[in-house]
Amino acid sequence: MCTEVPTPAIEPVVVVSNERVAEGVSRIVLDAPRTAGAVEPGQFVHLRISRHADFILRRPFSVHRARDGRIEILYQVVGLGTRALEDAVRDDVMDVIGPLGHGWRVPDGTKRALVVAGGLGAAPMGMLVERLAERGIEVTLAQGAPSAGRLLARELFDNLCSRAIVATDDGSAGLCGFVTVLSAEQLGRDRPDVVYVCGPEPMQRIVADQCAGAGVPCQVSLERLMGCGIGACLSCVVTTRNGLKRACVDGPVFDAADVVWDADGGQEGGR
Amino acid sequence: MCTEVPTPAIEPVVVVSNERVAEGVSRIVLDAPRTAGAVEPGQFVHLRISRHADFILRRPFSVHRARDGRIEILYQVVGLGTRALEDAVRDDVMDVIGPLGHGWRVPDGTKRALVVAGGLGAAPMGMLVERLAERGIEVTLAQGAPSAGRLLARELFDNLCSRAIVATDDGSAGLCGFVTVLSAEQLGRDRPDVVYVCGPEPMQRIVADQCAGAGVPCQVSLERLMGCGIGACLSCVVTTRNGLKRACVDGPVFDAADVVWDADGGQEGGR
Amino acid sequence: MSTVDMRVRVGALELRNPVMTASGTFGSGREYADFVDLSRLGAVVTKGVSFEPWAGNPSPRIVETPSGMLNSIGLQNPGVEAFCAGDLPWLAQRDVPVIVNVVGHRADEYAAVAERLDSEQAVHALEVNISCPNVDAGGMAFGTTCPAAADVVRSVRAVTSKTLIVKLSPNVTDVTEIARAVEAEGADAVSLINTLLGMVIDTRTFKPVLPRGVGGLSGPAVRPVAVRMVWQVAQAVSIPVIGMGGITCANDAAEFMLAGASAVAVGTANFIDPTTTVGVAEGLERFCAARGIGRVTDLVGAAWKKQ
Amino acid sequence: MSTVDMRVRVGALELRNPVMTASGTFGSGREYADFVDLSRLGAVVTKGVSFEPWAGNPSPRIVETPSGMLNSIGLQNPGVEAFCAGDLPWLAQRDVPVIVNVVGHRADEYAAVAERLDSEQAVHALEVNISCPNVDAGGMAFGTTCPAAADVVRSVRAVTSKTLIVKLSPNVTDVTEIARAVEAEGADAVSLINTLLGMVIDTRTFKPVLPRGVGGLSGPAVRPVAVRMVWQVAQAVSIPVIGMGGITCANDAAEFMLAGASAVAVGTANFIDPTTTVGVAEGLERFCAARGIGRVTDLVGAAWKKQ
Ligand SMILES: Cc1cc2nc3c(=O)[nH]c(=O)nc-3n(C[C@H](O)[C@H](O)[C@H](O)COP(=O)(O)OP(=O)(O)OC[C@H]3O[C@@H](n4cnc5c(N)ncnc54)[C@H](O)[C@@H]3O)c2cc1C
Ligand SMILES: Cc1cc2nc3c(=O)[nH]c(=O)nc-3n(C[C@H](O)[C@H](O)[C@H](O)COP(=O)(O)OP(=O)(O)OC[C@H]3O[C@@H](n4cnc5c(N)ncnc54)[C@H](O)[C@@H]3O)c2cc1C
Ligand SMILES: Cc1cc2nc3c(=O)[nH]c(=O)nc-3n(C[C@H](O)[C@H](O)[C@H](O)COP(=O)(O)O)c2cc1C
Ligand SMILES: Cc1cc2nc3c(=O)[nH]c(=O)nc-3n(C[C@H](O)[C@H](O)[C@H](O)COP(=O)(O)O)c2cc1C
Ligand code: FES
Ligand code: FES
Repeated sequence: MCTEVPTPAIEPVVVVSNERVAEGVSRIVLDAPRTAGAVEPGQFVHLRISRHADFILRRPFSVHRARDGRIEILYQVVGLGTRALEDAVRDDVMDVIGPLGHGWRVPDGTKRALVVAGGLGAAPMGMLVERLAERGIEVTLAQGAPSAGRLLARELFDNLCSRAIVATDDGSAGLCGFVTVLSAEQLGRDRPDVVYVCGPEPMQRIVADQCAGAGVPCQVSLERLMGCGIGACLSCVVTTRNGLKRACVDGPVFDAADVVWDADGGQEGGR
Repeated sequence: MCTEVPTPAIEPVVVVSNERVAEGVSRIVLDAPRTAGAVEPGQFVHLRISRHADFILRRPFSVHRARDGRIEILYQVVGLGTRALEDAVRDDVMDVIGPLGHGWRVPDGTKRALVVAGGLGAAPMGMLVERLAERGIEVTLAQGAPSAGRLLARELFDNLCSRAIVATDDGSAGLCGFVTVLSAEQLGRDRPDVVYVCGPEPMQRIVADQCAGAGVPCQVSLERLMGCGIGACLSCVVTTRNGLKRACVDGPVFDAADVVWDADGGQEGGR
Repeated sequence: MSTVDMRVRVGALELRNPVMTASGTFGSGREYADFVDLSRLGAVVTKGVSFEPWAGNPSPRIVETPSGMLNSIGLQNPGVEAFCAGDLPWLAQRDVPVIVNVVGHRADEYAAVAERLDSEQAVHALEVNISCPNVDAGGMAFGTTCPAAADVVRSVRAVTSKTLIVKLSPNVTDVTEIARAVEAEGADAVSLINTLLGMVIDTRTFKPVLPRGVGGLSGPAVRPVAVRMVWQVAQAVSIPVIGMGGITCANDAAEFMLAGASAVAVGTANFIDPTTTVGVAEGLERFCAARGIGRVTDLVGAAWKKQ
Repeated sequence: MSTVDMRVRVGALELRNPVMTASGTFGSGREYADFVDLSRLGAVVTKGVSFEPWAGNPSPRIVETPSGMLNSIGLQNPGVEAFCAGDLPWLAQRDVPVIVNVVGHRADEYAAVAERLDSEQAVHALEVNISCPNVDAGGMAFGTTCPAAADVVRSVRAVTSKTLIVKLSPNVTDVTEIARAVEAEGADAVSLINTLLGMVIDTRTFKPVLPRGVGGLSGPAVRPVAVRMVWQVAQAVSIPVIGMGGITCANDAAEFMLAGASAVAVGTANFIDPTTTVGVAEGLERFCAARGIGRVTDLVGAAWKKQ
């Protein structure tokens, strides 16, 4: 998927609903026919939360699901923008630029996929799991969260994955521990053709290393602070073996093997 | 009235209603028990229109009426703040500092008063006319506006004034011309004990001159851009025969005889 | 109560907490007495006081800008005698250190005000304002070159033994140079930033909104510039730095202290919420308590000091 | 169509309207092609181009501030050869003048880039950036003293006959002094402002958010400072001034032109609404039409020019 990138556009959107779905996480549904029709799994929208104007930049959010002319975003309240987003109510008008970025790729001949999601890393996995299931690919999901109350999109994943295993930091659901324990087990047991990872960067890195060790192709979805979202400002760079890449247009999904971890941007001093 | 100035305070307020009442003018009703109970005619509130945050300063508005724990403001949309105010809906929360300033004074022994209001100048006259009527003072109102559709608070004034005469620029109601023609006639005909004026500053000045000529005491309510609203920042100065005064605490109502028109602030260069 | 030691030192002055008022935004303190218990502040800084009365600038004197405002008050004040007869006795009754902001058109005028105030017990410190952009003579002109800044500070230092704070202008290429120059002349502390020189033009009248054209920019908009300058100056001098510029909450104040400020001042934010100062003081205490920081002074310069 | 003559001149260049893009905020123009018909702009100004490739600064590279943002991109770019091989041919196909922003660590590096570009027909003008606050060597260091600024401009002027614009830093005591110095060396125009030096400290980590500490402040927050500097510089030099800093709409652009700018550039606002540039160009035309102004150049300096 995502070989042909659909042209991004600015689309006015209307809030359909906005509600808590887990501890500290909400889901907002936006009426956005153009974006919903064009978006591919792993892409994102650059959202302008316009009624609150003491911040001025847009905020990037993965499209969790898209259907019936609507897009769903799962978001966690971490600062000014997401706090404002939480205040949005039905019929509020905002706008998005989207769909943006390169999403998940499904290598030819894939039969079995492992999806590893930590916390909000479940957000870009909704459409992915749907797409994989559509194509008859067998999906194992390894999901982690601080506690049972923070596991996202359980229903969707349970319905579409052949297997969904969970880990929580406090043991309130599944394994007590990190999701990287589950991913290691899965890689060992049931060799997938491809691994998809999203979550906190250290976790992504561990899974990437596990995959490299197991010789399984791995894709990661990286978050960077974004200015323009369309490739112009160079605020979102990711260091890769092929040089600096922009998360907003060259990513957010990268081949894990290409990523040079912990080395973003140039040298001090800009030389 | 207003010899004892009630202590101002910050009061959270809730929007009860907000609607158009004339061309380009709306009325917002705020639940504000403390302010409503303390405010005197001619005083104002310093309003923080909090849901919209790309402007940061408060905006001053006269209290048009106060009853049942609520205050009414009549406002015209002229810029950022008033545009945001227009978007407010029932149950929105804001806050006011109030009541602020020195309002209208009723000289001892007043039997007949002339109230002259141009355009939005009707806003601070609501409580005044109520108070005068309560005290059995005979009130003549001379009201001006660009057109009939912009005459404010007609019902209130018709009910409480012995006489209410109007002038419109386009002749769509009453005299075709300026309200200053009416005030001149009234001063000649039916000598009032006191004249209260609010409206555009040039109009206030003409009426003040008419009163000076007729030897009738005149009070004017002056608008200045306000920072603090409580006397600290010196952004709202009015030049008087007794030096620079602050519209927010020494006014907004001044004796017209004290005002030195067209001379606000110091000399260039601050020397 | 809390176990956080909130006291800070500025010269010979010990403040009960680091939160002061920014000159010109808090009147003489009296105007805020309905909203703020002054004894809960680190210090009250008065508006600028000159030797003779000053009339200030023509109206309008303020205009709002994105996340900020321009002012062109022009240091209107009744002169030092009227100040000593009026506001000062009132302030002397409050349980709070009083810092008087001193202005002049020439170095000797600054000195004359300082000399007059030196004898007033109720005055705890002087803040010499060499950075007001809203007057033609004096003000910022003194704050933008080292010799002129040094000259004013020397004149004032000669006539007062009170704690001497010098208020610096941000409208310079290198603020550390000016800071070092005034430190060398015996300043006990520096405060920064005063306002940035700005302008708004009215697109209906085609003229600047403010009669003098330019005004001073303050408020949250300038905070990043102010934090940067505090960071630079705190590493360049060994006297305490008082940080200000766009502080609205305890978090903003903490940012300034981490950058190297020993104390902070709240200005424009008072206009929006007149209780901001106490809110910042209380919030700063909670900020420390939540992080197990025993003394607020531990924050000072933590962003650059080696552990 | 409209009867407003929107053309303006900048050196030898005639622009179809006064609205340009601000360097570094519009990529090479290509990134915005989905949103903007480039032929409706006065000019496209590219991001900074150096002689060798530059890697730019570590992440994070931006942080939001009240009504603005700090950036610390650090002029990441593939170098002038790659630029001439990649972006330039693409731009040459669009019907819009191309202005290349030129950067260097030393005066001879600036000159080397200028010399290389001088032979490129597709390049209509050079904007010499002596004001980037995000590099250690070069950048702003050149823009804050007259001799250093003059030195760079002299070197570049010697190797190019193209229209030469010099981009000035706002981080100076007297911007008119620098403007006059570069005018004297043969600059055909000046553009201002580049970003104000600022800092944000993270109160959770106690460290500056940007790895280099400081970054450049842009966006509506800086507009009053930018308008003031344009007003000052336009009266101090006789070459055209290109005004920028916080422009979000036609009204903002008009403010800069009234202050004395012959053309304007839109920067940070592109990130919020990628169509801002065309909106400003169209709005400016309506602004003039509504006031019966026949030529947009009639706005230039109207706030201070004698009628
Ligand atoms: C491609 C992409 C997809 C994303 N998808 C989602 C999603 O589906 N759901 C979701 O909740 N969030 C998602 N994010 C992150 C989301 O953009 C940020 O949480 C949001 O911008 C924070 O805005 P704020 O104003 O609330 O926080 P701010 O006030 O801007 O910042 C609060 C804190 O969060 C940090 N922060 C903000 N944005 C990021 C970021 N992108 N990466 C790392 N740290 C950051 C800041 O440095 C700061 O410390 C995505 C980010 C990217 C780049
Ligand atoms: C004591 C007092 C009582 C007031 N009572 C009322 C009232 O009852 N109803 C009402 O509609 N308005 C009243 N006003 C005026 C009201 O405060 C302004 O219209 C309002 O602040 C404009 O805010 P804004 O953000 O919409 O406009 P801005 O964007 O701030 O300004 C828009 C334009 O209006 C001008 N302007 C703004 N405020 C004033 C002012 N105070 N005087 C003169 N010009 C100004 C500005 O210079 C600018 O040109 C009163 C003002 C004062 C000082
Ligand atoms: C209305 C107003 C008046 C001011 N008057 C003075 C003054 O008299 N003396 C002085 O040193 N600074 C004066 N200042 C500057 C402030 O003290 C402070 O340095 C500046 O506003 C930055 O802080 P802030 O952003 O918190 O307001 C004034 C500022 C404002 C807004
Ligand atoms: C992300 C970013 C990158 C920038 N890169 C450059 C650059 O390469 N060269 C340059 O001269 N100015 C650069 N600037 C400065 C802008 O061109 C402009 O001068 C400044 O941002 C003020 O305008 P604004 O407020 O409209 O953004 C950059 C600004 C931003 C925000
Ligand atoms: S966010 Fe601007 S280049 Fe990626
Ligand atoms: S508004 Fe501050 S003194 Fe009147």
